[in-house]
Amino acid sequence: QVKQQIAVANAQELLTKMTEKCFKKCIIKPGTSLDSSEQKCVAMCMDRYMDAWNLVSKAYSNRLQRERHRM
Amino acid sequence: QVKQQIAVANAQELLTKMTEKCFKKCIIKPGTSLDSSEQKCVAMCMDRYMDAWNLVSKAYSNRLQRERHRM
Amino acid sequence: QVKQQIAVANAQELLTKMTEKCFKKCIIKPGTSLDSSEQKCVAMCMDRYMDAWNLVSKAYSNRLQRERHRM
Amino acid sequence: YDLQEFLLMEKQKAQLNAQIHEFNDICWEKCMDKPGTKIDTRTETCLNNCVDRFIDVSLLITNRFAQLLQKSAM
Amino acid sequence: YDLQEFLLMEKQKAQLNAQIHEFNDICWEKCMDKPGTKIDTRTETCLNNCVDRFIDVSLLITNRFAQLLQKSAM
Amino acid sequence: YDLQEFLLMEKQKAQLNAQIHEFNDICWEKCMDKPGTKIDTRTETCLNNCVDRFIDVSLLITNRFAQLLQKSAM
Repeated sequence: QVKQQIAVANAQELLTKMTEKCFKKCIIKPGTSLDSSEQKCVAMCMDRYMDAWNLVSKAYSNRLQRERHRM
Repeated sequence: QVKQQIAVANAQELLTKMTEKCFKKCIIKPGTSLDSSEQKCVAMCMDRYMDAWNLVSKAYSNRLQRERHRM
Repeated sequence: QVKQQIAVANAQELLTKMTEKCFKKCIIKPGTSLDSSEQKCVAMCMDRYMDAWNLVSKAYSNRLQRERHRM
Repeated sequence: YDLQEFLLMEKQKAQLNAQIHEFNDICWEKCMDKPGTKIDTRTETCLNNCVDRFIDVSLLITNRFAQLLQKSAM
Repeated sequence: YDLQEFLLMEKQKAQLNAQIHEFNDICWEKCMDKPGTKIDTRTETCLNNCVDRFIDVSLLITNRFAQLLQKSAM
Repeated sequence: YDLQEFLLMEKQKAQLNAQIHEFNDICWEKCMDKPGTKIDTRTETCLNNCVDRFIDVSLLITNRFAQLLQKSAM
């Protein structure tokens, strides 16, 4: 259950960050609705944000391993 | 008393945000005192920030009501 | 021991802020290693950040004293 | 209408206020150029749309994330 | 000079430090262009004024807010 | 492998995740220009280097700070 709580907290933080970053990148001038190009941009931004998260996560764990070897 | 605590917390957060935002907007190059144009700018910025807060608050509660109707 | 905890917390906050600010200022395009000009920039940025901290700290305590005299 | 209910409602009010502060922060940066003697219509429209579009983006992302999770679980 | 007093003073010191970190964050962004081999006079003056003007703005806003509250309560 | 160990490991995982969120925030701003249909090689390289250089800067600053402390204590 602790495990699940952390997974949920992690997903929530990811959703919060993605919403903030992708709103900033994709909604330049807020109109009366999300038009299709804005929707496409948000979907793409979301996929890239998760790609970046995975890359950063791997880069960090690689670095941690290298540091451990050095010690 | 809980009610009052929340009202105080809310006002404090509003004051903190207004100070930060209006300092950034109005004090471009900090001088040896707040000159009258900076003071006027801060007062105006403060009024606009509270206007914006009220507008945003109404827009949000309108949206919450619309979402509730849809469910 | 409380005293020490605060000193540690203060140093930790300082290190976190310096890392963030000096990374932003000195690492414009992250390369395959920290080159010598980036290292020099980080060291200089760090010294200036601590200088600024001391100046800001003195300016704040001066102001607090002036305010106390006025009351 | 008892104490627990009252505390729950006050807690929700606090969360609502925190949410409004966050929206106002984001939409102020998005919509407010130079504060003038009053909020002009363009800024007012922008603030209203900003709140609604931010919620749209948040819903879009949350729903799409749930779909991706479901697909990867199959 | 007992334990409670000591703890209170340490708490105040912690708050003071938090405040200095916040001021330094804001004024660093406002005043520091490119960090050089030492802080030049212009930057030093800017940092000093930045702290004082930020406090001025904070006092101005707090006092004006109190006045508005009082007026609306009458 | 008991409960305490389990809780400790979960706590470390949570801290690791918080750290990744922070790195991703900083490196997204540094490396991502316009999100496209996939992450191009330049952005991928930038993200990898960004994490490593951020850690380098953090280590450099921490070690130099420790040295300064030691010198001033002598």
